[in-house]
Amino acid sequence: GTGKTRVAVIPKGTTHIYWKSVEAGAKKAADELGVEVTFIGPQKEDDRSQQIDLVKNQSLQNDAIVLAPLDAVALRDVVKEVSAKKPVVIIDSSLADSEGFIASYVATDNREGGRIAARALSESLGGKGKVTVMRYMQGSASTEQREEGFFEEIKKSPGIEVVSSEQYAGATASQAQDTATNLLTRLAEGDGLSVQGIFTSNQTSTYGMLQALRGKNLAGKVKLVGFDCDATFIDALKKGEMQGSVLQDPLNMGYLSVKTAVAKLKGEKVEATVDTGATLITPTNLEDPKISALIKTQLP
Amino acid sequence: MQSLPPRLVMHGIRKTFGPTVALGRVDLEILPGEVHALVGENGAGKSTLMKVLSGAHCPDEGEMHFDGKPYNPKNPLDARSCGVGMIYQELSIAPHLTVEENIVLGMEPMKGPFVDRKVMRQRATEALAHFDHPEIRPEVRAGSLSVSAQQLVEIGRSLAMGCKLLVFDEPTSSLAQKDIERLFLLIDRLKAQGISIIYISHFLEEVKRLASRLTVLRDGSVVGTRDVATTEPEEIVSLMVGRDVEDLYPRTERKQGERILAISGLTGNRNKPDGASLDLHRGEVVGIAGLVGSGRTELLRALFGLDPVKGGTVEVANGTKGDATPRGRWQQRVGILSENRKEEGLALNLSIADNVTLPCLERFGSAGAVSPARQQKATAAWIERLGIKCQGPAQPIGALSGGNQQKAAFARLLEYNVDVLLLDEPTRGIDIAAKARIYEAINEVVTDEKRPRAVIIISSYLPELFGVCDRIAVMSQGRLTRALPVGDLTPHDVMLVATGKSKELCEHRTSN
Amino acid sequence: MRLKSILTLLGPFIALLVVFGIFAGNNPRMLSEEVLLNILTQTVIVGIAAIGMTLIIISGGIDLSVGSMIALCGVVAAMLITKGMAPPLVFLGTIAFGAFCGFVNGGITTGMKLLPFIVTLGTMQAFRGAGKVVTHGTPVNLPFDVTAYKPWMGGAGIPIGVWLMVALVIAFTLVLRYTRFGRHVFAVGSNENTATLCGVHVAKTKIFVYTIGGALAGLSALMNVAKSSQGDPTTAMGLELDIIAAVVIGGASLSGGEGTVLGALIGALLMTTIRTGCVLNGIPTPWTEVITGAIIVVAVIIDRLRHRKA
Amino acid sequence: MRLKSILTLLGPFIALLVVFGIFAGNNPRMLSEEVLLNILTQTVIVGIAAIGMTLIIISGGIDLSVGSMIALCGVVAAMLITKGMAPPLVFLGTIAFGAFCGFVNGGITTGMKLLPFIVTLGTMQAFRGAGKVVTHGTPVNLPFDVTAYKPWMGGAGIPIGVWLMVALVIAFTLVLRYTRFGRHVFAVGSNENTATLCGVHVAKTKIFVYTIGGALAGLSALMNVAKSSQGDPTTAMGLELDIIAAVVIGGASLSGGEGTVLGALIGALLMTTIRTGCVLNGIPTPWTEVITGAIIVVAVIIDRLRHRKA
Ligand SMILES: Nc1ncnc2c1ncn2[C@@H]1O[C@H](COP(=O)(O)OP(=O)(O)OP(=O)(O)O)[C@@H](O)[C@H]1O
Ligand SMILES: Nc1ncnc2c1ncn2[C@@H]1O[C@H](COP(=O)(O)OP(=O)(O)OP(=O)(O)O)[C@@H](O)[C@H]1O
Ligand SMILES: [Mg+2]
Ligand SMILES: [Mg+2]
Repeated sequence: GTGKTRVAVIPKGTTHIYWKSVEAGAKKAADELGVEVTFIGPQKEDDRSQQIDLVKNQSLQNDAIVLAPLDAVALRDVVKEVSAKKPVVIIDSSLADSEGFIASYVATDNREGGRIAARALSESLGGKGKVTVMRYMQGSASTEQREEGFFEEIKKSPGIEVVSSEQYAGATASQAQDTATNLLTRLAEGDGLSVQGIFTSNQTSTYGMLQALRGKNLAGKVKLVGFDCDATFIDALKKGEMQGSVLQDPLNMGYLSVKTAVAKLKGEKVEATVDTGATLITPTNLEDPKISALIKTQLP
Repeated sequence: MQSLPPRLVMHGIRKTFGPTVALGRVDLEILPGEVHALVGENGAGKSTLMKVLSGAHCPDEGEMHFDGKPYNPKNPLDARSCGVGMIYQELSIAPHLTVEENIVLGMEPMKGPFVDRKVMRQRATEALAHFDHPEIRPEVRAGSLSVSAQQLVEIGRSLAMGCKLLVFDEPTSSLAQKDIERLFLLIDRLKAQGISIIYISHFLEEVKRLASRLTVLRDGSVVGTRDVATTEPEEIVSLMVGRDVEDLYPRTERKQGERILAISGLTGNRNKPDGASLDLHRGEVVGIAGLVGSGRTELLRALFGLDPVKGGTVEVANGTKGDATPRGRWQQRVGILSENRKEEGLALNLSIADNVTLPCLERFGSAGAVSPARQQKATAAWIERLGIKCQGPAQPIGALSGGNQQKAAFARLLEYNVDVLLLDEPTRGIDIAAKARIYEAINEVVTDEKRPRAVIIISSYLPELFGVCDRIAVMSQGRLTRALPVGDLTPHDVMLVATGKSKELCEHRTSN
Repeated sequence: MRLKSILTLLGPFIALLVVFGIFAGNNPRMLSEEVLLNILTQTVIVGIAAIGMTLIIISGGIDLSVGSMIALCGVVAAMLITKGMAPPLVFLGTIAFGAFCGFVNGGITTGMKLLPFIVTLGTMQAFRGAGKVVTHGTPVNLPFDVTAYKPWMGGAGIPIGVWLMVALVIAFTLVLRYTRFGRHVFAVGSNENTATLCGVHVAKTKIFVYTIGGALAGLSALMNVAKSSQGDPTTAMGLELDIIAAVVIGGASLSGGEGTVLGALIGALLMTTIRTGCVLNGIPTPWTEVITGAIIVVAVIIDRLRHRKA
Repeated sequence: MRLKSILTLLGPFIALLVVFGIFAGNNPRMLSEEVLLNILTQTVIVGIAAIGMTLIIISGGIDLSVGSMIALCGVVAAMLITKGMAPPLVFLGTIAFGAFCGFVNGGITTGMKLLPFIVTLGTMQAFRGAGKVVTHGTPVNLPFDVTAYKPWMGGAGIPIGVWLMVALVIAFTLVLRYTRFGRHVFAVGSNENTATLCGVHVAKTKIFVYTIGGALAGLSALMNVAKSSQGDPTTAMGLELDIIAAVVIGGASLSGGEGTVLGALIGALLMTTIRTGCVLNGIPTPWTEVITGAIIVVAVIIDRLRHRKA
């Protein structure tokens, strides 16, 4: 009730550092523009039904909504309903058939992220070998897009064969680690592995896989390309235990989303889609000032 | 004896449960080495008074002195360490623990950090030696024992701790005759050792046999303390009830009518019962005597379709159809009263009306509907006729005293209007006035002019069987004898058969 | 009895008013029609399932699989809809499927005389897995041209789902109080032995109760599909605990023989109110969890104290 | 008694062997030292917590908050470690904190005479929320130079955590069987009235049981931190149900008075074996859930049939 413009930013969850960066970006834009930002996520992460409720409740007391939808379809109706009165900017993951009513779509191109990862893994393997994918969780759209992008791109390397992509890591890093350990056992061959490369599609699954590899003394003996950022990943990259990780730019995403929302409120013209970019970090480009600045935004 | 200072003085003890005044300023004095009987109707407050004594309840007001010293037990452990032991009315056995662990529970002998199992075994063995029951072994799970054996274990628990005052709250209600006699001898021995004993019972014979003095409680107050030797039973009864009970076993003219139930060769899965046969006619009460554990309950359960049977037939001859399930038996107008009110007989948190009308809900509405108003109206009639003390038909039945619960359970059979009433220990643990009411009701149904009903009654209390029955059969280790007219029998004959010293009841007509 | 059962409802009802009052005191918008409507609508899914759970808990049982059941039934419903089936048939089919799942729970529990806690702990995983197997883990989206289900959980005015929930609460209150089946449910939960002794078909009653619980889970699943336009095999995870909490806050006893459908509804409303109130007052998400947990405990403590006095 | 309790363990043990045998038949790698070691290591977290849960269940209680407790204690542990505290102090601090959480559960349950089911349903949310509040929702990573915790759940040979679990199983088997406290736990669960009347401090015993349960949850949390090098407030979600399932499969009765720590360990091993076996045999994840659920139900059915015969 301060008379300021109010924008609600609704992430998918609040746990990952990723969302913290989105929040930081949103707050940065808020400070610059003199608006008030509320950052609030669903109580149970990955609960679509609750996120629908949350959008409804927040729309009552905010002028614009920035939403990272947990599902492309489930959130569609509520967004359509809300967008009749207030602009809605979609971030991170897309909403199906939403061109007509959303203000803008500000996101990483996840499919492209998967492609980048595939290229990095293929390159590190010299274009031939067997690779495995430990997926994140069933029903998570953004990771599924990354995985699809990965499969699409990896097909272009005829020397590379994907074996086993049926295991899902599960919601937490601890579960991911158990699944990864068991998966590695299954793929074991002599002292090493029957596969030469591994792709994991988000932070917790990459973290779990890395810990599992370290636990089995396989870290560094197999090429690992992951997704997202964590201090552990940087360390692993430096030690050669990881060959790359695809970073999104959540800070930028948060920043641009609020800017877009406020622009829309002011009646300015905004782009229908805004790509916030996906960047591959590798052991060799860590020192690059742009990269290290990007990394910095994603570490606690 | 009178010169000795009292072992225990309770003065002005008051205890309320919400609006219920269970005890209103009770005074009680117990001398060393005396057996003091405590009698009174159900709900008079006997158990509550004893629970105050044993530290299980905290009194609202009043003080206690034990051996001249102030005594304020905060919990049962406190009381036990002061030398007050108690055998509770409700069985209190931990079924998953062994007999020996139950006996030393709360006072385990220790060896370093561990329980000293050798001493434990020794104490348990000593305590059990009082009852000649070698089959109660210290290392078996208490839950696998029969109810009476569990009762003995509980008594053993109190003996094992060594105490100066021992309370027995209706200890004989689930004991066999042989064990009751052994318990009496044990009490005599304890008395001789100078241990004071408070003995609660609804049986005045037991009081006469054991106690030197008795105190009568009514509605939470003491109405008198008397010397047992000089007091007539009639006086005790009128003190307890507040009026005279003239005829405990009313019996009007009975006419044996047509046969209504024919049991033949009924055999249970564990050979209890073992080939039981019995004919039952309208207008008669047949009693089944026997020791605890002889399989009388199993006979009724098998008959009623509650337990599976191996062989034999049951025929109900009143033109009804139904199978050998409880539902089928009710449809054949056969009803049962369980010996175990709490566990089986009643749904304690449901209302009296629900409990009374549960088997015949279809009568209180059509097409699956039930009208609570009609349920309550029907129940109110029974409350009136049987004199059930309660706030009304909608009161949860668990809030009633034992005797009144039993009357309500009995009302269930009357409400259904059954032809055959199967009564398993219908008066266990209830007071003399309630007993009289139930005997009266039994007499009424079998002498009904239009439709005389038939009754099978199981009881471990022979005077009761001889008082209400027309014929008596005896069960011994699953085998049921012929049923003979009570006039042709003596309690002695029955005991001989029940204990297996004789195979069949034999008639010797005592001319009268 | 009537008075007593009204008193039993008083505790949770006061808790609801107090919680609502505190939130409204901080943010008067809580009192707006829109928010009230939101709270009602957002209670429907838990509310309808809680009706079934109330019956199950009164009968002395429990059903931990109801969340998974809602997910699985939602998947089934969405698949039927994408096949172009007419809405009445979809309703029928989904409810029947839910009833079947409940029947499985009830059948195993009574048939093998197992504790429902552990049986439904097992089926919870099995149903959840089954939903994922059928859909390969991805939600089944409704075609965009299907609009028949929208008014159930949204649109202008009070959604049909809210009316449905209210109607079901009334219906099952009457069933529990005024039918033979209802009295049998109480009898079975209060003392199974007594019920057997009195000729009640205990096994049948229990199986029927679980079946009804399943059918209502199916209905709840349909509302969830209507709300999110998809059948998602990963939805409603952990919802069983919300549902059970609602029933218990509403005065039911987990040892059976006690409980009211209306109480369960109040319990469910309480949970939604907390969640909505926290959001409207800008309380961060993790705090919402702490507060919800604390209120559950406080609500049962109040209930306990009230019982002690009475 | 001794023979009987061995027989009680036979059921779950046979179930374990059968399940293991089936998986090994399809993939002989199951028999390799590595896989066996994996199974053991992955059982540690559930196993240690299941020991505490066994005590709680024997005493007639239940603790739904244990998963949240593991997460919260893990956060506390990780924060202590990042503060540079020495490992023994970290262990002490975390276990003490877990014990405190358990004490809260036990205190509310016994103090207000509430059902533990509903109390721990509340604290489950409260603890979970607290963990997220403290960390602002992000996992607390251990510094890279901290290696003291690694050997507890990894490294060459058998990790210390496995030995710890085995030692605790032995210790608590002895405690339950041979100490006064242990016998009192059984007495309280078997018949609370009797225990009270015999002078057992029922409230103290129960509170102590929950406190031990909490302390063991703290230890379990430490193992989780050692394993994943982080304290994650969202970890172990739903783990309580795995833990309870392990205890019940191991022969404990949810109505109290019965259960063994060794049985719980076997139950926990069974769950890990299913999960590992499914991955090794390339069974897709959703099927793993269906199979786990089915095996839980089948295991208790077998147990039931065995009981019926005996
Ligand atoms: N825990 C309790 N809560 C509420 N009321 C109680 C409680 N215990 C006893 N009462 C009430 O106190 C009164 C006295 O009960 P008590 O058990 O002492 O009677 P009693 O003389 O032992 O009867 P009986 O011969 O049936 O054993 C009764 O009205 C009973 O309902
Ligand atoms: N549910 C049960 N499970 C196992 N054994 C039982 C069960 N009920 C009774 N028994 C056993 O069966 C035997 C018969 O017990 P019961 O007490 O029913 O005999 P009874 O002749 O009916 O005696 P009474 O009616 O005088 O108590 C006892 O040894 C008892 O331990
Ligand atoms: Mg008494
Ligand atoms: Mg009997």
